[in-house]
Amino acid sequence: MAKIKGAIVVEIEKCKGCGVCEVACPTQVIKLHTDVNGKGYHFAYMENPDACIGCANCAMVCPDSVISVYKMKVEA
Amino acid sequence: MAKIKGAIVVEIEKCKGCGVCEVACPTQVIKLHTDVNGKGYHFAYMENPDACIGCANCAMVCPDSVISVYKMKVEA
Amino acid sequence: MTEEIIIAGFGGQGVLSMGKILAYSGIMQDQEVSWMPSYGPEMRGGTANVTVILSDSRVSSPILNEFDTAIILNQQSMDKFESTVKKGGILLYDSNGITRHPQRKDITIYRIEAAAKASETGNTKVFNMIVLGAYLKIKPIVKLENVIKGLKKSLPERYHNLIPQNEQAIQLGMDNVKLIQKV
Amino acid sequence: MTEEIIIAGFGGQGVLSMGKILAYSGIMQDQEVSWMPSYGPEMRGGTANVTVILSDSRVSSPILNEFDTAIILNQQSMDKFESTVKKGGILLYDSNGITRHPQRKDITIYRIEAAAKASETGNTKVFNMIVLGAYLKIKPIVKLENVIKGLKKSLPERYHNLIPQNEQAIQLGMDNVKLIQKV
Amino acid sequence: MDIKDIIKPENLVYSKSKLFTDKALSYCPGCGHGTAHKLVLQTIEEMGIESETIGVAPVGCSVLAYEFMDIDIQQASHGRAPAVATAIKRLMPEKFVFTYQGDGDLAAIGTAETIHACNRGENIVIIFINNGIYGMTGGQMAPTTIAKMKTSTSPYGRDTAIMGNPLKITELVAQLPGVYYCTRQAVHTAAAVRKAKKAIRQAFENQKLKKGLSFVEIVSNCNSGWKMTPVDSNIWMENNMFPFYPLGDIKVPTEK
Amino acid sequence: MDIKDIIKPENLVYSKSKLFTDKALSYCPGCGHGTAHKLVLQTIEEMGIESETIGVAPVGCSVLAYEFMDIDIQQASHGRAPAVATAIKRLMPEKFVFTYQGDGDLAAIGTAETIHACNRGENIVIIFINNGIYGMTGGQMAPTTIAKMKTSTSPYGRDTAIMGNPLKITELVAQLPGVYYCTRQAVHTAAAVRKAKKAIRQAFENQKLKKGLSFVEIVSNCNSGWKMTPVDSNIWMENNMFPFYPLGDIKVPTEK
Amino acid sequence: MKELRLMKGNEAIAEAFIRAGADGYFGYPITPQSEVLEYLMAQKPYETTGMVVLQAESEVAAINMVYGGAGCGKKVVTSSSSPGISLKAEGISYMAGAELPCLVVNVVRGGPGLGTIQPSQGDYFQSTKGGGHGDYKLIVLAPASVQEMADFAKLGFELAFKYRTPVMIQSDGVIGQMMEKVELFEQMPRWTNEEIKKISPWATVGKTPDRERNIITSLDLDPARQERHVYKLGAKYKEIEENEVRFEKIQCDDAEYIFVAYGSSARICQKSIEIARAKGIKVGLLRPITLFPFPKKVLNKLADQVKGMLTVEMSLGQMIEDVQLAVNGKVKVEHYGRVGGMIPSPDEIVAALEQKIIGG
Amino acid sequence: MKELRLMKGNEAIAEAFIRAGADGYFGYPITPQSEVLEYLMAQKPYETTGMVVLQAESEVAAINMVYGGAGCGKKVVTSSSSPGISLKAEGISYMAGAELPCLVVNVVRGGPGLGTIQPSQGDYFQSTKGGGHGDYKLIVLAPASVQEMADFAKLGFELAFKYRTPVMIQSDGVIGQMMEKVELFEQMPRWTNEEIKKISPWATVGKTPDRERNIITSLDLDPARQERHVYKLGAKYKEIEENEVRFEKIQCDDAEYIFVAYGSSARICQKSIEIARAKGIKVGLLRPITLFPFPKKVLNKLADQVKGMLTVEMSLGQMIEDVQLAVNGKVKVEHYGRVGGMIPSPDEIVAALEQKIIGG
Ligand SMILES: Cc1ncc(C[n+]2csc(CCOP(=O)(O)OP(=O)(O)O)c2C)c(N)n1
Ligand SMILES: Cc1ncc(C[n+]2csc(CCOP(=O)(O)OP(=O)(O)O)c2C)c(N)n1
Ligand code: SF4
Ligand code: SF4
Ligand code: SF4
Ligand code: SF4
Ligand code: SF4
Ligand code: SF4
Ligand SMILES: [Mg+2]
Ligand SMILES: [Mg+2]
Repeated sequence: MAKIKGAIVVEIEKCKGCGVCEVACPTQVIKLHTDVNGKGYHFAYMENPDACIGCANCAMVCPDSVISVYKMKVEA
Repeated sequence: MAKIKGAIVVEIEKCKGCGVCEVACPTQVIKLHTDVNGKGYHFAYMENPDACIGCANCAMVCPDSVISVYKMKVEA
Repeated sequence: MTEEIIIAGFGGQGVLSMGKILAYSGIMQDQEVSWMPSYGPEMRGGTANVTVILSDSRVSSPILNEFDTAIILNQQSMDKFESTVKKGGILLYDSNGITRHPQRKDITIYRIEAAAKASETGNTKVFNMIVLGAYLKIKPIVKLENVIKGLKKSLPERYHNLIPQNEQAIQLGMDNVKLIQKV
Repeated sequence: MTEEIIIAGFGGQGVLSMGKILAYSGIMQDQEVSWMPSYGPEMRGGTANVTVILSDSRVSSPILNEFDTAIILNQQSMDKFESTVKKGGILLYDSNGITRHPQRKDITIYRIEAAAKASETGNTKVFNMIVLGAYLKIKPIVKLENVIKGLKKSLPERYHNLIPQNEQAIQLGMDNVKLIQKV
Repeated sequence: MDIKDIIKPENLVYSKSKLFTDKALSYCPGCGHGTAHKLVLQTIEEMGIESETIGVAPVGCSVLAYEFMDIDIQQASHGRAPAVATAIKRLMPEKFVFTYQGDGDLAAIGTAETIHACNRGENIVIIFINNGIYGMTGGQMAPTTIAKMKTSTSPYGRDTAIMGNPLKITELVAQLPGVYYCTRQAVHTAAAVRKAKKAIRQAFENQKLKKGLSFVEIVSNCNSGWKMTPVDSNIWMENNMFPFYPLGDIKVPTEK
Repeated sequence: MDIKDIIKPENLVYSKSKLFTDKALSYCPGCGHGTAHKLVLQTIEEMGIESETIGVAPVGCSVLAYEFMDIDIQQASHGRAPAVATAIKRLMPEKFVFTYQGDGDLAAIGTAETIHACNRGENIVIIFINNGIYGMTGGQMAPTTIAKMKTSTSPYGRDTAIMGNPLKITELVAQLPGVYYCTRQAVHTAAAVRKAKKAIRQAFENQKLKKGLSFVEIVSNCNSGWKMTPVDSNIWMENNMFPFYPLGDIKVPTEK
Repeated sequence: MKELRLMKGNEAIAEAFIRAGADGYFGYPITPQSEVLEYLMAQKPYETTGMVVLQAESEVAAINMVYGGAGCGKKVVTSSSSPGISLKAEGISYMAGAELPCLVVNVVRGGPGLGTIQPSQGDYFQSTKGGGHGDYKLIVLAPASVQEMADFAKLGFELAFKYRTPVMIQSDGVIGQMMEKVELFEQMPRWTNEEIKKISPWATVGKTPDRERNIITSLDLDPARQERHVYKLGAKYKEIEENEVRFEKIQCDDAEYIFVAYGSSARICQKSIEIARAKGIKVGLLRPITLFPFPKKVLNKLADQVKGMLTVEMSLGQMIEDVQLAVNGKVKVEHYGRVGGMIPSPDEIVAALEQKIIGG
Repeated sequence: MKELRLMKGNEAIAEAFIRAGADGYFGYPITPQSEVLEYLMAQKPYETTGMVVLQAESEVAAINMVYGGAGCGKKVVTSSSSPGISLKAEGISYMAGAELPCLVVNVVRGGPGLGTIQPSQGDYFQSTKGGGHGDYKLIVLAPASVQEMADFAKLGFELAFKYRTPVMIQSDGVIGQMMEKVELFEQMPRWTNEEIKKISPWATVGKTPDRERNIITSLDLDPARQERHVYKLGAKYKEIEENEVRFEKIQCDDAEYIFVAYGSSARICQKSIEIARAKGIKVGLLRPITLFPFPKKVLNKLADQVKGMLTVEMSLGQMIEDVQLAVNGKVKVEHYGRVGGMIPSPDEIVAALEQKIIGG
């Protein structure tokens, strides 16, 4: 069966760690890192990359447009 | 039978001859005079004093408040 | 030659347009002119006046406190402007509505019963042209042909048919002006 | 005696209030003081700094381009203010987030690991008090009792219960400040 | 019977409000401003509040309202009467405060002050004279000038595609919770005068009861600006203004 | 399977609009301004009108919009963006013109310009970011601040009796005939973003068809001004702002 | 041949806007200049040249419309009178800051406040020293005739675009309301979009791929950059002071005294010169045509020649400061003026000269 | 004993409004002075003294609220910063014309236009020469410390009511944002209605039978009457020039050079004096406290003593004109300044003195 797999790329240095993407993700993929970036922000990253379905919800709500979303069909 | 009789007094020198009172009078009492007052206006006067019923319509609409209205009951 | 004129009366008597025609007439014979009106809301039913200057050289001040000629068309203007005529100058007035006639002895005084004449003609709108005629009789500073040209310039095209009747009114004024006092 | 200080770091590190407590402490011992912050929207998540002057005589300019002491709490501030310390003056800094340590040879340099200490105590809010303690250890220009008085003045009444924990933080700072370079 | 027998003090039934000064009104013959002034003064006189009332005059033909009304008045800058009145009322809440404004003043340059005083629900009365034109300055187009109407700045008639639509500011402010009472009246007939008078009275009574803002529009003529005789202007107003600005209450207090 | 296999150019489904400049947004973390910017830029990009579009930035946090949007932009004085846009559009009717304004800018100082541009039916788009506060100047009360909300100039909560009622300017302008399309949206969830995007697209399409003014309100957070975390501010917004400012279309074109 | 007409100053300037190829006029009625908008509305240039004419909801809206239009590289103009100009102060300051070319016409009436609708020159300080906030200057042209009302519309646009700066035409109720004959320059075509791109490459007309985006703003939150910007403005004003001083000297050659007067006062002073010279007083007139840049040098030179100067202004004395700054103590400078809508008469000016300067 | 506090200039002036018995504050937020309204809203004086505090919908509304309040004889005040003050220009001109007492605070930022929020003194011309239209003057007080921010609130009200005129307190971002210790004067009671009737018998508080109606207006359509009114204003400004000049002389006695500077620049110049005197340069400071009336006489006298004067302003040079007018060519006057939110440092001022005056 064809399954949708997704992934996101966060521009770490431009992320402001607002956490809006985290709550927007339907599959709890994203977390804020315990480390900070150069501006002192806890940036977002894929904590559960496998769960990503590439729905782009996170990117849609990211105020700083620092998330790119990738999606592909994979045969399960 | 008791009848209502009215009369008006126009402050001639302050009348601006706008004619608004003339059309407001239900009994066609008022006309604008062919003479003019000191300001050059054809002032209002009672052309048919007998017809006046003291309704004050003329005074109500006079923009310059130059009409005083008097009214009394007379036995016919 | 410079002629400095004040024309004063009620708003609605055509004071401003009479001044304008005079000014245009000056232009038609290559003079320098200025036309400076009183303005503002006090004109609402109140008085209006205009200072017109015709000159062979550049007009300096468009505003004056002395005039060669005063054309006076109501009592308020008489009160205000009689004293502004230069010694030996001219005062032209219409006696309609005048309660106090001019009293100066050092100026020449003319009268034109323009209001009366206008209502005689049945066309009160030509009142100011009658006055203009009277003035031009006294001081023919512009030629009649230039006045007609001026009229054409200052009237919108659609009113040009009225020019003959204005011309007649000017003639009427010329014929009826009366000398009251000469210095 | 006049002490001219710049305190600089991120907005949110308590830079401004640390300066305010210092200024109030000065007042408590009858000094003249001034406190001049950077201000405006660039502070939004950006940098904040404040110039504090304590003096026995009237403070002239509240704005300076040279300081007796610079207290520096992030890299941007290091870049901006290291050079502004007077020759022979003092630079105190927290190395957290610092990528380029101070390089001047003509000033005395101290370090306080206030961020680390604060998170050790589990109360990151006292960060700025640890820094203040370190500073006061180096330059005891105001007495501790006056600092406590200053704290009381600058905190709203409802926070006065927090004063003991601030006092402890100041002590912590005093105990942990390290001399890095002496001139 | 002789007229002299009727004209006796005891028979006097209608005369000039005592709160008029002696100065003759500067308005053009037949202008509704004078009638509107009268109604305001009658109301103040009837309520006996002349010593507690502060008026605010606009910039417009009624800029000189202070010459004619024998009460304390401030003359506000163009459009700002509601702001001026806001401060007067807030600083002296025990007084009665009203503004008297034209349509250019209230609905063009003063739009923000109007909307915000209304929205704050300032406890004042606004008397709004809508004559669809800038009377004072010589008959230019106002926000309220109706479509196709000729004015000195719409000499070929208001072309709404270019010059915008006539603005029903009264309907707008009626939406605001701070506006307690909102009505549109006229003063060109005796019947209209009676109703307008009642509306103004109601507005001042609302203020007495601290109900918030009362807004009384009076659709009026500007015969000079419209270039008509006074009588014709009133007819034109009935035929052309009233269909667009229908008379009547727009917002009335629901409680009683 | 490995993430690297997914992250390939051909699998890219969502990324930053190309019309953003390289400059990092100056907004606070989590601020809706950034999201709103994106939607505007995406729309312009999709319609391919970047070389025909002139934006007007306000005074407010988005004063620097011109730093982030790679299109021609004018920065207007506080509240006057609708007047600025009016002139731009009238002088270049073939271009697309939009304003981007905050609630202080549009609904306080700019009330008159807003109402009159709407009333004239200027063929422009107004994007209105309502965050219930003056973000830029440090969180003062705005006309749109809801009742009881705390701001730096209503530190004990907005007392509507003193400070006036929150102003639903969008409902007001919707009344005006010049406003062709009027809607209220949000950008805090993906679903909201999708709808808001559609609304903005609709607005620009209206302009293309010369339909008059389109007004798109976006209820947004100002977590700095509200003194909350971004995530909390969005929850607070849903619970407190939306009941008073319900999302959805307010005026939709009747023709089709 | 050029056209000759009898026109009011307000009408002449309105007609000149059209002929100068203006793209837009935005205004709000106010006496004594409402004829400008009225004339334009009657002419409907939007049907001929395509010029936009819009009655704004207020002076504030009008000046901001001008900002928007100027930002697009268009020739735009607004006119008003004193209180309306005060309301435009913020917008004018913005335009100076954003370096936008435009014309602002002030047909001055008597202030302060609502004052009077009669002529005045009480806004000299406002125009020349800065009604708005911040360091900026306007080029200020002071027409003294209906002819100059027309001509300065054209000149004003030229200067505005040459220096990317707002230009103020400071007239008054006399010049605006009076009619004189005026020779109108011929209709100039409006600039095409292509021309605008060349003349004003900074204009926001839509960012094409061949260039960076254009931004119109007066803001810079970085003080160092903002300082450079303000210094640049300062340098521009210096350049304007070097290049654009305009004045008229009338009978100055043999003068022992000088009237300094602009606009309608200068007209009246010419009559005063006639009167004074008839009395044997050798007086001339220096008429500043540009109020900024002010004709400092010529005045400083005249100060070496004459015994005294009388400034004649319809104000309590404003331009006198610029005259004093120009002569720097070399010679006595006094002021004579009328205010409140009163207009000085030619002979009272002569009397003032005799009393304050010759006798004083 | 009076109270001692550490406060921002903006807070101190806000507290001083309350203590001076102000009846009302009307304002609109703008950096760098928003703390004024914020402080007042936090203090809620309407619950204590009864003072009204209202956030207006704009600066235009705010100044007109002040007009309304002042017309009732109330002590009212507004504050803003540069662009906001420009918007108030019309209202201020109205108040000057209607002779209404009030306080207007300008915490100046860098212009022109939106400019910057950083400190500046670029609004000197606007305040002293007339931002609004017409012949009028404001009394302009320039505080140089937080203490003076507080004290001038009180003084400002006194002068405003003494002369029935708007008073401007011209501060800047430095003075507004800095904290210093301040000794607060004691709370003064607000005037009762009875007191107001006595102090301001012209106020519109309701026409009682014992007097004629009161009118607040700046309009007079009769030029002769309006002229009398403007002359009366002129006479008042002369009187103010006679009586109300305030300045501070610092180390002038032995000075060979003089800095002329006000507000925060004067603070910085004091540091410059320390530096210069350490180098052996005998320089003093004349600090105008009133920008209008300007301390002309003292400067003219100092011009006899010193070799040169340097005005130090955070502007392109505005006050320098008043200094030049005061010294009337007696001595060299130069300007040094920074703009755009940049603040001159004490030593660059000394360098400027050496270069432009001593060496130049
Ligand atoms: C700031 C300002 N702008 C413009 C004017 C000129 N002006 C005076 S009254 C007026 C309009 C008056 O119209 P409206 O408010 O409708 O009153 P009306 O005269 O029709 O009663 C205008 C534009 C002014 N005095 N001040
Ligand atoms: C004339 C003027 N008044 C006031 C200000 C100060 N000011 C800047 S932004 C702003 C309010 C911004 O609030 P809003 O429009 O809601 O935008 P936000 O920052 O919330 O997005 C104010 C009052 C100014 N710059 N100019
Ligand atoms: S929404 Fe964007 S800025 Fe915020 S945490 Fe996620 S990636 Fe970072
Ligand atoms: S694309 Fe969808 S599933 Fe993947 S991280 Fe983003 S929100 Fe979660
Ligand atoms: S009182 Fe009535 S009847 Fe008498 S004149 Fe007046 S309107 Fe006519
Ligand atoms: S309504 Fe009044 S002013 Fe008009 S004609 Fe009648 S009496 Fe005269
Ligand atoms: S101009 Fe119009 S509104 Fe003004 S007084 Fe005349 S009729 Fe009335
Ligand atoms: S202050 Fe508020 S509106 Fe401004 S950027 Fe921050 S969160 Fe956004
Ligand atoms: Mg009207
Ligand atoms: Mg906001």
